Amino acid sequence: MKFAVISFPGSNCDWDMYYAINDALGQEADMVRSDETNLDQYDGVLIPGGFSYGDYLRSGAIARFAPAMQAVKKMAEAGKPVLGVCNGFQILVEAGLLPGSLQNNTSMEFISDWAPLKVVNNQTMFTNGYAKDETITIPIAHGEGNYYCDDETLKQLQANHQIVFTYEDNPNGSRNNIAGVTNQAGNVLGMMPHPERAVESILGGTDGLTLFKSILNQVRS
Amino acid sequence: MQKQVELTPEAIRDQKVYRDWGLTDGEYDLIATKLLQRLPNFTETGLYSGMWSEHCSYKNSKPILRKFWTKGSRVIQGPGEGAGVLDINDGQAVVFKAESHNHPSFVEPYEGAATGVGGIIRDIFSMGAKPIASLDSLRFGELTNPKNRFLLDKVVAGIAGYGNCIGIPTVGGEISFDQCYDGNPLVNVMCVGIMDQKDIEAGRAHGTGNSIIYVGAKTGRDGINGATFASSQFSKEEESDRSAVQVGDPFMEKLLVDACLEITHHHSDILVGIQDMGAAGLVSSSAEMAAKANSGVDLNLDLVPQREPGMTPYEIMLSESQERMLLCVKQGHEQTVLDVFEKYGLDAVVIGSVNDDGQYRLSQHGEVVCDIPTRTLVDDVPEYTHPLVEPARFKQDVDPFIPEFADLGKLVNQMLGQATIASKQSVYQQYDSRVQANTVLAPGSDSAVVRIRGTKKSLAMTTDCNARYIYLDPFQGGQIAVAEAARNIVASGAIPIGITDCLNFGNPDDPESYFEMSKSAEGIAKACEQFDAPVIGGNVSLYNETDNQAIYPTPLIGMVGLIEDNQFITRSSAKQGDELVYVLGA
Amino acid sequence: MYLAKIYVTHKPSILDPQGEAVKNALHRLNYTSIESISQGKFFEVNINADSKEAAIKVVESICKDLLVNQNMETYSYEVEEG
Amino acid sequence: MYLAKIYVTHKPSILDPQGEAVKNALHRLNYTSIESISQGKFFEVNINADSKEAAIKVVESICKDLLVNQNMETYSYEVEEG
Ligand SMILES: Nc1ncnc2c1ncn2[C@@H]1O[C@H](COP(=O)(O)OP(=O)(O)O)[C@@H](O)[C@H]1O
Repeated sequence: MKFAVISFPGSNCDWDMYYAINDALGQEADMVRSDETNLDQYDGVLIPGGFSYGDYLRSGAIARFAPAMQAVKKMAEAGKPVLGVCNGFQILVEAGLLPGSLQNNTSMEFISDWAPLKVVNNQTMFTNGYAKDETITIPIAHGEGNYYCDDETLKQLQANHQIVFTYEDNPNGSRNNIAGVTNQAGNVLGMMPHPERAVESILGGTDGLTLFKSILNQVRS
Repeated sequence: MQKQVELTPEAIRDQKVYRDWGLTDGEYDLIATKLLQRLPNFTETGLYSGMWSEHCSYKNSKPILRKFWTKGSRVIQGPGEGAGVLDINDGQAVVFKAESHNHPSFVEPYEGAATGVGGIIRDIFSMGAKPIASLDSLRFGELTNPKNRFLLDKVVAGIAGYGNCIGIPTVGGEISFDQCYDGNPLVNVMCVGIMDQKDIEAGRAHGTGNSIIYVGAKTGRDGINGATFASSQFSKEEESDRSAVQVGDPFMEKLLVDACLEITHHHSDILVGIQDMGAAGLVSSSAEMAAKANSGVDLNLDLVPQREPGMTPYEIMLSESQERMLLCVKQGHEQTVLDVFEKYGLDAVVIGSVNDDGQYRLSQHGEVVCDIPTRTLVDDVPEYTHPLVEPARFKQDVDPFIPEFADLGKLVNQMLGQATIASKQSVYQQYDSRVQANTVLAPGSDSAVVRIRGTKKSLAMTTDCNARYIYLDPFQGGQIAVAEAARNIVASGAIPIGITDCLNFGNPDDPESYFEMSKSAEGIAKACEQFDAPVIGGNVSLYNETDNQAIYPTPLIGMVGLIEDNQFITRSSAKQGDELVYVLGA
Repeated sequence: MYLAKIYVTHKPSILDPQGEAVKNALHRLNYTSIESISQGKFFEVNINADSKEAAIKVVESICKDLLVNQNMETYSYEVEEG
Repeated sequence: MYLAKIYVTHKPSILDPQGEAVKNALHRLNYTSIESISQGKFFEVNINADSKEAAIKVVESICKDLLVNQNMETYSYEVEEG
């Protein structure tokens, strides 16, 4: 499989994502600048964490206008896997590819730690390698990861099984402990925790690698 | 700040204005009668005051820094450049340095700490190295005082804000609290980078006609005269003097790191030298680069990107606006370099060139505003040795302290409840310690361990200093600080290979304070030699006094160790029940 | 040249973590008379436009395009010649 | 009850990376008529006070104590019965 890792000015987990695919997963990923307009040669898109454009207005708000985001939309509509992690999640939300918004953590502080997560839906192309309700541990590192959506959206998310991961100990005030959601079609996933930081045991765990393997499984089958 | 009509050279002399800028009568006379043999004008006097400040010249501390042991088998670059460099085998090198930002952090804790992080990162990538980790070392007064709690919160937020955004993991540090830091918190930060030895860069400007290129943020009036400010004592009234506030822009710096590394890696054939604009901004970077190569420079200040209209030469040259770098590039190849910066959306401008007469010559609006021998800014600074007097407290008879305790359990709980001893998780969980996906041991272990991707190797790193021991016995205390760092390194499975330091002391004119500095340096030097861990760089912060109350002498040790094979990495956590506990050593 | 002052605030129905944090901090400092506080953003924008109407049009569209997240925020503004 | 609106802005000589980032983004979106933009904070505070004077006193002191970083920011406010 060939992935595009979209690198925005200010992305800082772009290489982490690149290595997770090329070294840990053993597939191919290219680093693609956010002014690229054509992603046709890729089977999937990864939008990494960081502070695109400094996150000075709202996180993700400026990045959503980058030329590559049009191409990402096209990929999303074509049903290709699109994964946004941390700032990538914020960008997808700002771009309207995922519902809801991400606000400041209730502590108003940045939090960096390992976070136990529950796999609420293991029937997606990102989670088929996990058991239902399995607890996995993946690092978080964010200041604005407090997921918010209105009541109606929440109902829809629940009805469509779009809530994929929840926190076991809600670290940031997210509504219903939400840590990751998909779009209705299920091929766009946004999550605050960093699976690309949990792909080698020397770094403390491999629970994140299963997510990337799941994508591969899905595409292969 | 200084928006006055520029004083004439005669007025500067007669009114002794140079004193306000930190030059002594003797220094001014040396400049006017010997070095220039004429009166320096307003701009020139300002440049001397910045360059001859302790912060830039180390005029009070050089004799002490010479005591350090700097050889060692791995040293590629010792003290003197932006940062020191050590061989870590396989053609690779580690680059590291620590820096203090004490006074700015007291005045404006968030931005002071943030810009401290930004500054030390620039020192690392200006050597050609990729920054892979940061650490901090913090000292505050007791947390019972709300002001100290405020400082702590803001300083930590500032370090987090900058480091997290730029994407360099903050992997460790230390923090302690004591009343002696009440009016004088310490904010020291250390950055570690790695590189291929073939990519090493130096801060030099030579080759007549080669171009001087300015890149990064525009120059504003922020932090003007910060270097002289950092080198003078505080008094309570000056707390309202808010002119030196600099604001950091980690987003800009991220672009700057990536662009500069692209140039050092792919265009080293046309890059002559590169240096960051730190203390005393444009003047110190350009004068140092030229002086090291025995050359001079001509700069046209009209070309310097400016954020505010009407800036004087003095303001432009001494501004400490952040996120700026200076490059010397071979004549005729400027466009290649400008194109790289353009790709990253950064301002880059040719502002002058290297000359062959050794003069430091500035022009603005078609007029020469400064024309002085470059070396007089850098090499002709007088050096001061101070009298050493053993502190009176050492001679006092004090009854030895004999601890008494009835209830050991209660005592342990009380001790664990002290801010200095308690867990620092509330601090370090604000730091992204895992970005770059190389962090093997994050904060919470003895020393941090960061693996070097693509190899079997890792680096261990730690910051340590128990200032009380140094206060009680500077020589022993200096040794203990190095030994503590070494224990932390070894406990992670690494071999110590070198240190950087940050010498935080009081007023050097106080013979007792100078004694502490001198003796602790001797202790550090002795221990370094024992561990084969040379000092490869560091930083000095003097005048850490408020209303004549000095801090404990606090020479921070930042140590790096090498783990040749990742299977040797050891963690401090207990692995399972029933494990035996051993105590080793004296 | 026109000067627009744009105020962006949280929609009232949405929890505002920043405002909450500030209120709690103020209560800890014994400002118990503070009933509630909300924190928003305040932009001052200088716009080159031929008329006030033209400036207002720019303001409306930069708010919708960029400055405001309409899921959570609302905005108001004043435009004056400046 | 009094409602205070507090506007906090950067001091003019202080670097404003946020304002710069927003301006650049707007220029990329072809809003070239935007000359400059600065981003500040906007607080709406409900205060229990017996008089407008008392409310103003509270506003002044919470600004100095918490809301405003006087190293870098300045502020202005309006207080009205509300
Ligand atoms: N200011 C800080 N920043 C980052 N990490 C810190 C800081 N203070 C302490 N730590 C981390 O907390 C752990 C314990 O630190 P400390 O209490 O100083 O223990 P020790 O005495 O064993 O060095 C270490 O891993 C250290 O890196």
